[in-house]
Amino acid sequence: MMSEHHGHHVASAKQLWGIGIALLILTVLTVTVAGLGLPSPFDILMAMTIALTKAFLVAAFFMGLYWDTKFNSMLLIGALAFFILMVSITLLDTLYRDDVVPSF
Amino acid sequence: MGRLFDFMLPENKSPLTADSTDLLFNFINETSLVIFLGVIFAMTYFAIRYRRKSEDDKTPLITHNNTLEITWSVIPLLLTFVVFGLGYSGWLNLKTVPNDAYEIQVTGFKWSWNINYENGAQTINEIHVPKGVPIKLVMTSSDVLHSFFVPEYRVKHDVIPNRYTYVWFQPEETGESQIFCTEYCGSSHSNMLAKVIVHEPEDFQTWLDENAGGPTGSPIEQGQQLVTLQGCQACHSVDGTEIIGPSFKGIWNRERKLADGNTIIIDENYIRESILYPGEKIAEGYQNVMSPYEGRINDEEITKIIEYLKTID
Amino acid sequence: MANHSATHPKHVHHHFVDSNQQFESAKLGMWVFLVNEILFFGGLFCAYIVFRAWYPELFTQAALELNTFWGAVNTVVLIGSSLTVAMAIRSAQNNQKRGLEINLLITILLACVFLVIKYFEYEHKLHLGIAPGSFWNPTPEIAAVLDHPKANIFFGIYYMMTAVHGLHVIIGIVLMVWLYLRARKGHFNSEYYTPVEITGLYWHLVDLIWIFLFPLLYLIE
Amino acid sequence: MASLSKTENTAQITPKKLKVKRFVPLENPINTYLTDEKGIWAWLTTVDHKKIGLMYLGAVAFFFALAGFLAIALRTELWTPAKTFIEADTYNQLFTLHGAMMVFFVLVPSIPAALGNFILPMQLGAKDVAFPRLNLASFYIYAFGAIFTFLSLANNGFDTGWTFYTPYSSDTNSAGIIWVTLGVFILGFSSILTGTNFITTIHKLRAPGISWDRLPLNVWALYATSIIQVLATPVLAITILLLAMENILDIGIFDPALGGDPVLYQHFFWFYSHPAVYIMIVPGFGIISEVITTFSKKTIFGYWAIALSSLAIAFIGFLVWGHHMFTSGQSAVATTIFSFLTFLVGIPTGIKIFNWVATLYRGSISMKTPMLYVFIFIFLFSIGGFTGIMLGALSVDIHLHDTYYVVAHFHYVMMGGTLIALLAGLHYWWPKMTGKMYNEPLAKTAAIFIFIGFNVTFLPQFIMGAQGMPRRYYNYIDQFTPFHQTSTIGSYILAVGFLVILFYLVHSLIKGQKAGPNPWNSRGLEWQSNSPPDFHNFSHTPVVIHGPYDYHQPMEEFQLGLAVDHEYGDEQDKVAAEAHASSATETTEA
Ligand code: HEA
Ligand code: HEA
Ligand code: HEC
Ligand code: CUA
Ligand SMILES: [Cu+2]
Repeated sequence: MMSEHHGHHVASAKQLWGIGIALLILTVLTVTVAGLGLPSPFDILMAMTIALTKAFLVAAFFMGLYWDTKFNSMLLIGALAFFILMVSITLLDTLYRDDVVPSF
Repeated sequence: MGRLFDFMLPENKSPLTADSTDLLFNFINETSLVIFLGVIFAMTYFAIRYRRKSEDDKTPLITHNNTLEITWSVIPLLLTFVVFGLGYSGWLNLKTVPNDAYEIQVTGFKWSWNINYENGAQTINEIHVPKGVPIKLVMTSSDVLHSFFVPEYRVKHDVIPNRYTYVWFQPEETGESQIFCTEYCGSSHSNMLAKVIVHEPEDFQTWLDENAGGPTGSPIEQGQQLVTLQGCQACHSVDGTEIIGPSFKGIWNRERKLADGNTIIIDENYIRESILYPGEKIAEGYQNVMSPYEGRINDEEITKIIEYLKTID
Repeated sequence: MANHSATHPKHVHHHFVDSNQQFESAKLGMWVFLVNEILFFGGLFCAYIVFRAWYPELFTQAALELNTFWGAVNTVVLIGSSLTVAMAIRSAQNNQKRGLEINLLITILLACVFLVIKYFEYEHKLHLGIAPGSFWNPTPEIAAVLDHPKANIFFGIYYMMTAVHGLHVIIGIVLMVWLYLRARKGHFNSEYYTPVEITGLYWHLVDLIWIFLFPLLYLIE
Repeated sequence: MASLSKTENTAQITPKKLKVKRFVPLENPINTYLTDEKGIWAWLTTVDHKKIGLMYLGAVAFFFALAGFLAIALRTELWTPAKTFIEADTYNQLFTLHGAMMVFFVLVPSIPAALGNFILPMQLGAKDVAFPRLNLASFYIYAFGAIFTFLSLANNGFDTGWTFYTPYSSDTNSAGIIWVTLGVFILGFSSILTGTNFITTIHKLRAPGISWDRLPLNVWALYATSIIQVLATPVLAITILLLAMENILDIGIFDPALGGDPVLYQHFFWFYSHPAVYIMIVPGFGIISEVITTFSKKTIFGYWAIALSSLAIAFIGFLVWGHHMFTSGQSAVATTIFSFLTFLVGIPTGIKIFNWVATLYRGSISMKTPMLYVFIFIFLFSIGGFTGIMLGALSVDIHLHDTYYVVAHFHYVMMGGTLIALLAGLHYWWPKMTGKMYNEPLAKTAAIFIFIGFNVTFLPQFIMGAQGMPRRYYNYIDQFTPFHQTSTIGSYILAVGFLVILFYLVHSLIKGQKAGPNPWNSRGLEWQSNSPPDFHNFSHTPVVIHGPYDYHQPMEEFQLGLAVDHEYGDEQDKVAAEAHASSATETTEA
């Protein structure tokens, strides 16, 4: 009766192992891709895409967000949003220090 | 001119940089005053008009009113746009240095301002400038953050180690204006004062020529001037009074107890080290607040200072 | 108020209506706490990004001093431990006491392996004089490769990030040991496994952080 | 104004259909949370949110008195332009300690952790916060953080200003700075835990029937505050940690001498500390909303506007931190954007102020002490807010930055805003917390002293600030003497006001009259319990079928539908709960 509730999803062992193996493959992939030495913006883009995919897998399945209330996912996304906000606004300063006065 | 809140502001001695600021200062104050009085009036009026008459008073159910709420959201919003616009344009003006500005180098350090002119002239805590000419100060710090502020010109900027920042102004009358350090920088932050001294352009030129090339005279005389110019006197007296650092009076060949317990005799090497790397040997009973002069002073100058220090007793 | 425990199972605190409310609250609370963890590491990532944007060449250069192989091994180790934690929760949910214990033990073991590898990495760098802050004193060979004037800052950030992360791993180990001891006493079952669940969330977050630290610190070529 | 009287009837529910019984709080409760467990040990280990709230209140009052005492010392020193009675270094340590204590030990925990802890669960009809033990832990963490700060004093102290700007703070070789950064680091966790606890409590522990649109505005305010606490405080923690490492190890991120960037430190610091000013003021807004309805006996005007503006302030508050850095050398783009966004905070704040004033319209206004403080609040906070707008204006801030104008601004918002709101709340809930009344005439006298003293202290600071008087100055030039002296006199008047408060509150504890459950005839849920409440707040789980501001209905009818006469868990209650928890809540599900 408990497991019917959204908070108590029981993941199957197969599922969990599947995710674990996917994460392993992605790790190998990211190391290989890094070894290729892609040109500048693409290497970091690639590495981050893979890292984000891995993060998604962990959050959705290991942490169970996929089966959980939407609110918990919102919290995670919210935290990331504020992190991005913090970084991007700070970059507005640090990247444009030498710039002339903006004209608009 | 002649606005309600002018009494709050100091005299305006550089209209090109100060006017727009003053205008906006008054504008915000006046608009705020109107809204503020409105709020206070309404509040007081209601409090009297609707004071409780009995414990059984009935009150109506008024949950909201869209028209009113939109009004009092949109009007302030529009007002803030105006304020932002005015503030932005005034600030652009403060950032945009006129092309023909006369440049002067300023170095802030604990707790003085060292000023260098194009022809090698140096002053401490006094900026001499000509009247009616735009002046650009290129500023840096040799220790911690300081901030350069002249209220009468409405200009201010932080002074940062390893970086150059600037302010500009154009004084329109001769006389003196106060400079403050407005970024907290330690014990004598509030003594880090200086003056802008505005001359007629001709007088300024004469002054500049007279001081060209920095200190002059015998090595001892030059040493004496250097001690003044480098701001040593903010912390070291020559008459024996204790300020922040040990007095220079009778310093030569004196015994010195160090914070680590050792005792040494003050000689050339110790003085030299004390100037370049004051943190290496700390005199007992003093804080390690002297900033390293490494890179700010050369060997020749140090020698002259030492010659001078020998003579004080 | 005397009779209020009548409808309450033992593990349910008095101020909750039922077990489910308690479980949901604990999980929500943990998620809110994780938000705070993300922002905490966020500060470090922010410093990283700012300096990387300023000195990209420094980062490429300095990352060569980090050992990609061991970094990758540690990634695998942490992913493995995440998997075992997830399995531990599953065991608890299925009333498998033995499975729970074993999975927790493997997790603790993997976490320790992670720390040991990390220790050797640190050791190696300190040996070469690539030390944080005022201990920065690279050997001549290293200094020749790492001739960037701000190399110390890269390693300042590196040490801060990995040390703070390492600290989280240590806290995680302590929590797992505590869980293990409770599991042995049979405190957990399908009706009540909240501590396992929320410690699991914490552990996954530690893994998540590493998932980003690894490419950002080790994989810059 | 005719359109104002437009009414809506949708909120009215006929309680007759319900099988709920009237719950009447006792005039003379025998067993209260105060008598339930006795002895120091029981207090120190209690997990009761009410007791923890009181312990926080005591600690906050203690630190306020201490930091206030330091302020008096500061003002006394500033009586003359040169040395009056203390040395420059002492002065610098005093204002740092004054600022740091007032911010981290007083204002940040004051309303949420002290009053909020007490009131929030009661307003939700819950028995406690979601994590009572965590709540206690957060109190001890707070105490622990305080101890570190005092250790810092024993280790040469610290004189960096409460902002700890690098490289001054990272270069200083006083050991005190390490201790205090550790202290603030630890303190941050206390704040985070409180925030976490509140968010969970508000989501999961609402009594049946408290849907989001029946949440008291105080709860909305605390909710917004908790969000800021959880999102911003960790950044302070990491900043402070980096600062400590910078000081101990010279890792170089913030120190220009080592290649780092001091302006980056300022970004980090203000990313927390600007939102933190809203951590301080938003709970104050909550209190004002509660008090103003009770003492006008009238529904709040614009419930949703007030509730959502708290969230708006919390959100926009994260985007404006750079307005503390207009002269710091940050880039022009950033400066421009920060200035623009800064003004946007004024709009939701204005909405609140206008809505409060509109609530008074056609009310039945009783000028009891809490209400008096509300009026003082609106007066002083508006001045503080408007001068905030002044500081947000780019060109003007260049002139005013780091002068006494800023000092005056933040005292008007922090003391004139938060602290006055705290006093309003303290007087408002005092009967609930202690079961005793305080001396009304004395309370009003004290309020007037504080109002006058406050203005005499801080109005002159606006003028001298605009004239150019920099802050954190031990010596000043002669022309500012009259302003400083007026200000000093004002601070003495303030001190008298607070001493009066101290006197009559203590007196009330010993000899105060019995308050009864609901001396103000409030409709808030917390007032429908005994005073002081019993250990579990309500002897029954209330089922709420009215909003907290339904003053248009007679009290008798109102109470009738408020609570059921049985333990929650009874079948009958569940039926009632489900019937009326229309859009609510997780708690009603089985
Ligand atoms: C409780 C704390 C608190 C609060 C609520 C505020 C509120 C605001 N503050 Fe303040 N501030 C501080 C605490 C606070 N501040 C502190 C501690 C410092 C100094 C830190 C240090 O350096 O030590 C500081 C410094 C500070 C600065 C930096 C000054 C400088 O160092 O140069 C600025 C600049 O923009 C600023 C702006 C604002 C603004 C725009 C608001 C707004 O939120 C105000 C909004 C309110 C209103 C606007 C009034 C009500 C509105 C109406 C009646 C509607 C009509 C409105 C309009 C037409 C606009 N503050
Ligand atoms: C909550 C915030 C808060 C509060 C309430 C106050 C209250 C006061 N502050 Fe402070 N102040 C700050 C926050 C606050 N301050 C901050 C953040 C700074 C910046 C620091 C920095 O630059 O780094 C500052 C700086 C500051 C300065 C500037 C120093 C400088 O730049 O050189 C001055 C100077 O006048 C000052 C004065 C005062 C005065 C006179 C009071 C008075 O209102 C105090 C009145 C209180 C009392 C007199 C206490 C009396 C109590 C009792 C007798 C016991 C009764 C007890 C109970 C009722 C519980 N403060
Ligand atoms: C910020 C204040 C400050 C300034 C400016 C300053 N000093 Fe010092 N100085 C000190 C302090 C404090 C000490 C004692 C602590 C120490 O030994 O570092 C000291 C120590 C010394 C000593 C060692 C004296 C002794 O008796 O042991 C010498 C020599 C000296 N300073 C020379 C100078 C010279 C030359 C200048 C200017 C070029 C200068 N100082 C500028 C603060 C300062
Ligand atoms: Cu230099 Cu303050
Ligand atoms: Cu701010």
